[in-house]
Amino acid sequence: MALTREQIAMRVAKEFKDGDYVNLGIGIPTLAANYVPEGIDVMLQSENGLLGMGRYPTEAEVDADMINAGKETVTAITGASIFSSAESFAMIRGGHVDFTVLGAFEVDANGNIASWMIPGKLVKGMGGAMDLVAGAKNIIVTMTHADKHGNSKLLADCTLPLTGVNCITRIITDLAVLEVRDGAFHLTERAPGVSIEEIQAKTAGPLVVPDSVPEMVL
Amino acid sequence: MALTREQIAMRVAKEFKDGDYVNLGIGIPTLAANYVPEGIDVMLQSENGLLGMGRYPTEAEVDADMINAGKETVTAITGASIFSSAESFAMIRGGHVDFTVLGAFEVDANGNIASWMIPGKLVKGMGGAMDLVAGAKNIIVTMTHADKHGNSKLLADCTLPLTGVNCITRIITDLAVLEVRDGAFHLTERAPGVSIEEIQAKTAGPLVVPDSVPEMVL
Amino acid sequence: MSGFNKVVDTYEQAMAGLEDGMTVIAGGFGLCGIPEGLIAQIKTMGTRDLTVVSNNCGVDGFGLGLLLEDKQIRKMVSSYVGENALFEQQLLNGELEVELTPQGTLAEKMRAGGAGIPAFYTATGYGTPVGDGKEVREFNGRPYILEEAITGDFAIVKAWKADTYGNCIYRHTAQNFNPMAATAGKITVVEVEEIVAPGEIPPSEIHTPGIYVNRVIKGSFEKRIERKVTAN
Amino acid sequence: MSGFNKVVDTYEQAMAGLEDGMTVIAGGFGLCGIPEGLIAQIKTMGTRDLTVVSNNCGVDGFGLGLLLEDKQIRKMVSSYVGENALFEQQLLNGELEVELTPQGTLAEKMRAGGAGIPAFYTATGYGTPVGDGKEVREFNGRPYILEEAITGDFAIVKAWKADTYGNCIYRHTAQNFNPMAATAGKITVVEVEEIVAPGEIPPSEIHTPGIYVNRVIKGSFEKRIERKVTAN
Repeated sequence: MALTREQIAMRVAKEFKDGDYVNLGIGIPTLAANYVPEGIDVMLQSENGLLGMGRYPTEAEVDADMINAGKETVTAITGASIFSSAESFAMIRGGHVDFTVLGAFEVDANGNIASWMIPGKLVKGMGGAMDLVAGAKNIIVTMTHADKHGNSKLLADCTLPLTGVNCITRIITDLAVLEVRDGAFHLTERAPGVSIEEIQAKTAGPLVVPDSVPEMVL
Repeated sequence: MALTREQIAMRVAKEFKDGDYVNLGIGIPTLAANYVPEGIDVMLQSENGLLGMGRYPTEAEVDADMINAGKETVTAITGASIFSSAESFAMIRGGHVDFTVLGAFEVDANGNIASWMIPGKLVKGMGGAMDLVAGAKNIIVTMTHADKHGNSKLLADCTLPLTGVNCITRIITDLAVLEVRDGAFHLTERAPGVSIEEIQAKTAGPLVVPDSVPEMVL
Repeated sequence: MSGFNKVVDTYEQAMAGLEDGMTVIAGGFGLCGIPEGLIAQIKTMGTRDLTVVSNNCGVDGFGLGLLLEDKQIRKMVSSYVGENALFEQQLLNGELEVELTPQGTLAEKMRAGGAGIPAFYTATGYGTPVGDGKEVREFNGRPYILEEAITGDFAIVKAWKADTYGNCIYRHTAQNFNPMAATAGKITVVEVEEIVAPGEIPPSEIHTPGIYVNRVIKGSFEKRIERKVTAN
Repeated sequence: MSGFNKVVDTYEQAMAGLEDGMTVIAGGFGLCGIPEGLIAQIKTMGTRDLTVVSNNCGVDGFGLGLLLEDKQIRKMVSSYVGENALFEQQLLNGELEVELTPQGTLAEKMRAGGAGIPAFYTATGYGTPVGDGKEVREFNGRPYILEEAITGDFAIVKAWKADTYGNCIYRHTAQNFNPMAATAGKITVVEVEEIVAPGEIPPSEIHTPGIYVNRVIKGSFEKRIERKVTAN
């Protein structure tokens, strides 16, 4: 069975190590914060200038001056720091954020990612995504393995305008966990009950399948 | 009569306008702070990270964590700000400091300045001088017109390694006030009792002398 | 210290000198930490053909979105502009030009503009449409692109408190782009919630030293929230 | 949040991993705001062939000057090194190399190193010996030189207070180069006067966010004054 959004987020959260500074993109990546394993603490960086992002506020706590990068009202944890956008991206660009998790339209076998622009559709902008993919030490892309028409999002070469080149090393989809290296997708885990054949069928780019591909533990 | 150090400082201080942010180098420039005219306020920037440098501390006020760019104990005025060296030089390099006053070994008719290195002598470093001459909106050089052997310090071309190029527009010496433009020194004022002939004799670079050269008012 | 008193009493004084065709750098992220009254004053003045540098362009009817209503903006330099229909319409009509700039590059361009750094290299945008036509150079085996600094004729900034010398502090994440914007204007105008006496903000807690600030005005703020989300 | 507790108990732990030939970036201006105990620990360890990046090199017998006594420093990157006789002697003997760097360029190189900016242009040093061999480029008709970022294997930093997560504030002008140094080390070690609980330093008053900091140690400081000058 293909994973749900929540299950993808659960699998993402297993990547975190205690003490990681993590930037989570909008959507599935944000959900991962709900599934951080027991005994593991991560600190969330929000690129508008907040390190140590907390939960959503209660009605009484709502403060227009306290928002996250998705422009949602938010709180700060005890021990948070708040700073300018230049400082925030100095952190990101300088490789101080341990993990970035973000969505994508396409990833290719060279680790290129397209996530911000579909020609012909109105372009809203890249926000901080290009900085994040250029700067983070580890990047995890979360997305469905194929689009709603069944077209693979894991390609030999991205067809859409890129967000970054040669920067994606790990992908967690609804079907599988894959590493990107040496010009190919390397299958390392499959979703429970998902066959290797299905993953092969939905991976357009070169796919390396080892002899044994364990099921994910969620 | 050639001006004393204090008199040079007095003449420098007359350049200040109310509301100027000023960086004063070590020596005569620092003395200028003592002669700021009535009704004029300037705020002193110290490049180690202090805007609003105050007087020297009393014995009780001495604090090892509060020093100026000359590494002397100092105080801050009410309304001062304190920041990092990167911020301090962002201010300087970015042209936010209105006035820099500094000494020099030589200045030439193209506005080049040499102030930090005498070949054969041990080189201690340029500190912030190169940043200051590259960044300030207005720079005033204060120095004696000639060295103790009588050699002019106002040259056609500097002979010593430079601190900055094409950046000096105004010089106040013990003998005269001069503007530097169009490849020449333009005499605008002379020290009380100093003859034009003496200034001419002690200016090695091209000197333009207008019909009338008023005496300085101190 | 009257020469250092940056306080002005009216919005007319605050934005005096703004002319058609100028570049305005604005602080704020979404609707958070925006100089509401200064934007309204630009609308009142009717200044046109502006280039506005700001991470976003507000929403329909609020923030910088107000300046779209009378087509006062010719060009936006932003990282994300997806929040208003008028923007979309003017963009499609060709009445408005947009230069999309990665958020971190935008922040750094403003900082560089204020800091006398004319250009810098960054990996951000290399190999993407953002890098098109820009110089590529390798450092330690990695390719980077050259990005140039941004400065503005005006910078409009929203701070929490300023003293009369223009020393500013920002509140929570309303800081965002404001400190960099403050450094990058030929004339920097700061709209604040409170004006305090010099010395009230401890020197080492000041976010923006007054040397960057030309004018300070006390505003009143609606502080509209773009996405109110609360815990269950 | 045990994973974020950066506090170490001993100087051995604080400087663990420092090896011969490494680059160490040190905060401080003269003797103001220097990590006294971390410098002493490097002397104790006897690590050699170090490249030390710091605005100054202390004085004879104090600060970074201590590392000259056993010739632990191979190269200094500084803006001003005129305060000690041992430095002078080792320089003249050819035992020590010095790369003089303008003070503002040095600060910016550290910041750039921490911020993922591999190089930037500055007017500082153009046409002087500092510009020799560096690329010159014009922007808006003015020539600038290209300067590259600095990073260190270690950064040693002196802060006033840090919380256990490594969030730091600096006291008065002891701030100086410390915040930039903190960003530019592969391993950043901060020596502080006081360790406080997370939350004690208000989020917007933090000078150095803990993300840059790997280890925090409580030190005790002599705080020697280089030039005590008092008012009459």
